Amino acid sequence: MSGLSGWVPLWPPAASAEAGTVDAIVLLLLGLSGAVLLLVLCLVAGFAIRYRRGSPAKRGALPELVQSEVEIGWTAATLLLALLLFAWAASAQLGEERTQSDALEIHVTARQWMWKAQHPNGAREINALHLPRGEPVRLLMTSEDVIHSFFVPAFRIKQDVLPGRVTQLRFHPTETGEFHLFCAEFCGTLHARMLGTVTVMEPGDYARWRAAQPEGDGLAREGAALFVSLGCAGCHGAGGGGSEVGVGATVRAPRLAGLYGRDVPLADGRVVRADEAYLRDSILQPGRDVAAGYAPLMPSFAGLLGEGEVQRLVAYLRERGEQPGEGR
Amino acid sequence: MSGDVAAALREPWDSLRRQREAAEFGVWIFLGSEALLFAGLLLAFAVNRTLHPAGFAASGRETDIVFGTVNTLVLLTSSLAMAVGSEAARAGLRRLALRALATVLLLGLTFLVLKGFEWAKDLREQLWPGAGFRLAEPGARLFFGLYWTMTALHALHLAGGLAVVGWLSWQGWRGTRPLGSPAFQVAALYWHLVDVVWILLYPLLYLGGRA
Amino acid sequence: MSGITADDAMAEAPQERQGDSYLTAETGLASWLLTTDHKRVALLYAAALTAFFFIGGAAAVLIRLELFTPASDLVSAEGYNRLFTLHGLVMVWFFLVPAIPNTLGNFLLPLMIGARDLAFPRLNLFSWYLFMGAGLLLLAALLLGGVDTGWTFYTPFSTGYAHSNVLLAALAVVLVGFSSVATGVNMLATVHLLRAPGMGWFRLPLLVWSIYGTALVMVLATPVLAAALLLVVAERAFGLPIFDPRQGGDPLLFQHLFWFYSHPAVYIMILPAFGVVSEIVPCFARRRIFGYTFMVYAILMIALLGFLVWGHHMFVSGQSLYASLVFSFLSFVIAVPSAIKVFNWSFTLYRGQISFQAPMLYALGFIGLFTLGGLTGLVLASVPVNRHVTDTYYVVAHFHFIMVGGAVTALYGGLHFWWPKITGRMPPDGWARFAAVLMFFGFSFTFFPMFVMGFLGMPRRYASYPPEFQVWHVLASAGAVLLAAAYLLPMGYLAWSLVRGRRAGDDPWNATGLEWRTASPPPRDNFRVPPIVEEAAYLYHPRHEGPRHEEQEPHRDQGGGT
Amino acid sequence: MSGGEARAILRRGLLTWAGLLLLLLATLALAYVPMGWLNLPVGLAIAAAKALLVALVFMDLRRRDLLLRLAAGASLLWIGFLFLLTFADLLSRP
Repeated sequence: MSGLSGWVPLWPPAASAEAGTVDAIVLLLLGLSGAVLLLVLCLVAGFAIRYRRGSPAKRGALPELVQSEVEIGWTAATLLLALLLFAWAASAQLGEERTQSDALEIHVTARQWMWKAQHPNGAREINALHLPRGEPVRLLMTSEDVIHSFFVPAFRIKQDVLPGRVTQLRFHPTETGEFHLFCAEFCGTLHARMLGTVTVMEPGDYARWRAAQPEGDGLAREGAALFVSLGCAGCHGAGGGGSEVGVGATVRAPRLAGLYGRDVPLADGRVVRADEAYLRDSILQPGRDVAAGYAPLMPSFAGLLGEGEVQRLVAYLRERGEQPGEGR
Repeated sequence: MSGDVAAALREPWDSLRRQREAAEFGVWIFLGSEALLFAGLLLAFAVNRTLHPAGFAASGRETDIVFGTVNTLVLLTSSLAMAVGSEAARAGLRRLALRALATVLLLGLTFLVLKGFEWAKDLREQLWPGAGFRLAEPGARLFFGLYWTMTALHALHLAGGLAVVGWLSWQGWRGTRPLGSPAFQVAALYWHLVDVVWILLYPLLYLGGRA
Repeated sequence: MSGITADDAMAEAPQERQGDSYLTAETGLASWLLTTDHKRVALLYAAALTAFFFIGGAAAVLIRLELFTPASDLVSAEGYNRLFTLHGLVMVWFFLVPAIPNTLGNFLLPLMIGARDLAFPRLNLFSWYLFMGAGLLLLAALLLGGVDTGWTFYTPFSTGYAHSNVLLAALAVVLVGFSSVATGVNMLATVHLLRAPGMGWFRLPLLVWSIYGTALVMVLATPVLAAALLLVVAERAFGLPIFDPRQGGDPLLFQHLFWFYSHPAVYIMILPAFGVVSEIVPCFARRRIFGYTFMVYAILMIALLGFLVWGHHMFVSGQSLYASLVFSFLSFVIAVPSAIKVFNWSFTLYRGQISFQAPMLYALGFIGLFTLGGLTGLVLASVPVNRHVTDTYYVVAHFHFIMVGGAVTALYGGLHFWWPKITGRMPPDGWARFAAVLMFFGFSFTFFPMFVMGFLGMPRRYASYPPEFQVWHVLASAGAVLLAAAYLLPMGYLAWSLVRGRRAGDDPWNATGLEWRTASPPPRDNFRVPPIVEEAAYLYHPRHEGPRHEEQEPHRDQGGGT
Repeated sequence: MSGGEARAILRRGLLTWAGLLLLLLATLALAYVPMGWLNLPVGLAIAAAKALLVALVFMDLRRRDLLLRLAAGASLLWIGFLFLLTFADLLSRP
């Protein structure tokens, strides 16, 4: 439903697939609420006028029908209606969760009072986000200080951005144009000025725009440089190939090539899937999930690395994951 | 005895039995709210322990088990003394009641003194989760953040209980408050709650990670 | 000031003073500041609450003035954050939570169940002193520069990044929490142990039931808020890491602890309002309440389910999808008891003899505004739509419709309904009706535009906003002027009625409750002769006949002195 | 007469106290027995037993009517709500 953007907009523009489902539910709820409100107002106003003091209407006892049977009836009806509404809303939400995994991944970092976005090819943006129309998008978001919230009204989406954790947001832009980006969780003095614009372009324009961006190294390539400069290679081997005892490394450290997506047996018997969160935690809190058969010797990098650097290392390790085995 | 009852009777009650019933009902509801206060802290403990099992196990080994166990013993004994004192007061056994209440005060102070020494020892061993914190495991700082908060709040509640019991026994001894007054049962129930909270804190703070 | 309407057929013989009323029984400041009379403590609370209502209201007026223009020009961004935090803190804890339970509840509970006083009179006064102590702490925080964390104190902002008097404000809220626990304990013990002979559980008036449900929620929810804020104090004042994400803390832990209290808190605010409306509607419709037992179980279900739905405040906060769906389901289920109550009020009007004095207008206004407020809650309970509307002005409109459109309207209605019993004077009905209608339209005019603006995407707690939202803000600010007038007007004519108002008899509205069986204002010990209860509540007409127009006599009072 | 009553009070108290000591020794000993994840539940179970003993005897709940026992136990149900739904979120996070 396009926005009634005449003189005064009464409905926000619908620029994403999610907007369709949300608007459908809202219209249903609007209709139902309007009906119930009308029913109550008619009952109250009707009875108030008809049975005002001194009016000739017939009083007498309440007819047997209107005793507790009616009460039980509408209670059950209200309960049923509530359950139906829940079922629809829940199924709509579950439907959105099952989107396909090959979405365009963009890393978003929020910090007190600005948004930073980084595209897979390294293009960086401040308080702005360019997206191609028609392609699903997955935002991997984290915060450098307090809780913020990524909110684009036109897409009907909002997701808090937490410090110390990666939160995800999937959506599917369907309309081109420029849309507001707000921070929706109170985050301090300039919370009201932590704004941005999301620009949705035709895929062709997007590709040209991205190519025109200063060719910052891809996240993964920058990650590889960091992997060496920070000394990770010293223990985990140059390509993350890991080091068996005595192969040019003073310390035994687990193989990292092909790690992403695999299940990792831990020292305390648990088995954990090596996803982004696991890679992040192992860098910042190595003592937490120690791989089975290894001593917890890795120093923690918490406080030494910014969020950006952690994201690059994680991107690098994920890329090593996609070509299993041939790393050194 | 009837002069005693009349002195203990308060507005708007007509019978002392009914007033005592209301006093106990009221204090039990208050103890329920105190339980929820400590439940809030225990939820923080449980959530952080689930997020950092290794850190909490390592920290559990750092707390001083001797102090913890002795303090539990002291508090259990004070609970015994309080129960005896409260029942003796209700039965009008003046000498037993006053001696039992004195024991409660003594044991309560002992607990606080031992707690003081324990805290001093913890500080010397750099267990305050600030700059010079000794342990490196993640989550250890959270364990000790909660360790200091929970033991401090418990000690505060215990000190409050000591003040109330002290004031009541002073009045009982001077005779300005009749022994039949429900206040003795109310103070006893509050004291037992402080003991029960410690009974729950003991395994969480001292026994974790010992195996 | 005509005020006197034609249909006051009652004779106006001045009541001779048998014994002194509680107002004149003892005089002097000490008799007020050291009183253990539940009626006087109620008036002490009423005075304190009115003061805080003005402080919170002033903050609201400044907020609405600031939002008149898109730019943040009246106050700085920092100043605006402190304004809405002050508005939230004062209005939630220092006005709405104690508003009905500690004034009307304190005054009426013993009277309605035939008791001389509350179970613990001195605890009642102590709770008022706790409340005043907390109020002073909050004023100190305000004078020292205010707080800028929002009334929600979210971490890690409140513990690590806020540079304002968070400690003072948190301690003030913990202290006022103890005052509300003390009130809860007092009310529960009174209802259980001090009911007059014959006053069975299912003869209790619904205001007593709603105060009972509120007391349960107060006692069981408030301590968890105290725990959450004490942990914030521990982390901020002593540097003990509990919520700090940089040291492994969970950013959602505080929100779980906070909302475990704060959602039941909104039921603390609305349940007493249900009770007041359930007293007013039958009296002015001259009909028995429709489905009394359903209304009682609805109150208890709301008090219980209120503790299971807090997660619907955290759908977008990073909470797991599974938990969000569980909370969403429970939030839909809790809509049912509220729906029962609204339908029952509506059907109480069926075949009644309805007269429209001021209390009835407030009650009917409540039913309309609360129904709209409740229905907009369904939108917020469904996860996908919540993702769009949470943290926007849609939510601001939703909770103001329930708390201000509901609870404050019912407070004013209750104040007018029991004003004769509290002060012995009748409120001037003409002015009172005008104030009720003015409040209804002033309120709707202020807060309905916020629904539209919120759905358009206007975020909460913004001092400056994109220009396209300005038209809605201007509408809301204009409405706020009307609303402010509607709140101030009753204070004027009610004060006037203290001196020049018509004297009220024992039972000016011909109601059936026990509180109308004693003098207005009642003597120090409430009843000259302890009442025996013979009837159920609300017997406004014989079982098998409707209320006849002229005589209001066939109604049977709940009981009286032998 | 009062001597006998005093002795009865002391005897019942000391008996319960002895029970509590036994439980304390048990939980202390069991803490050093490596049982993996079982250590915490066992420790809490023993603590619950001690708390129940204190509540029934020292706090005299065993001689009270149903209303007071409900008032005493009610808060446990609400603590259950708090833990249950918070862990519903914590344990099912991605």
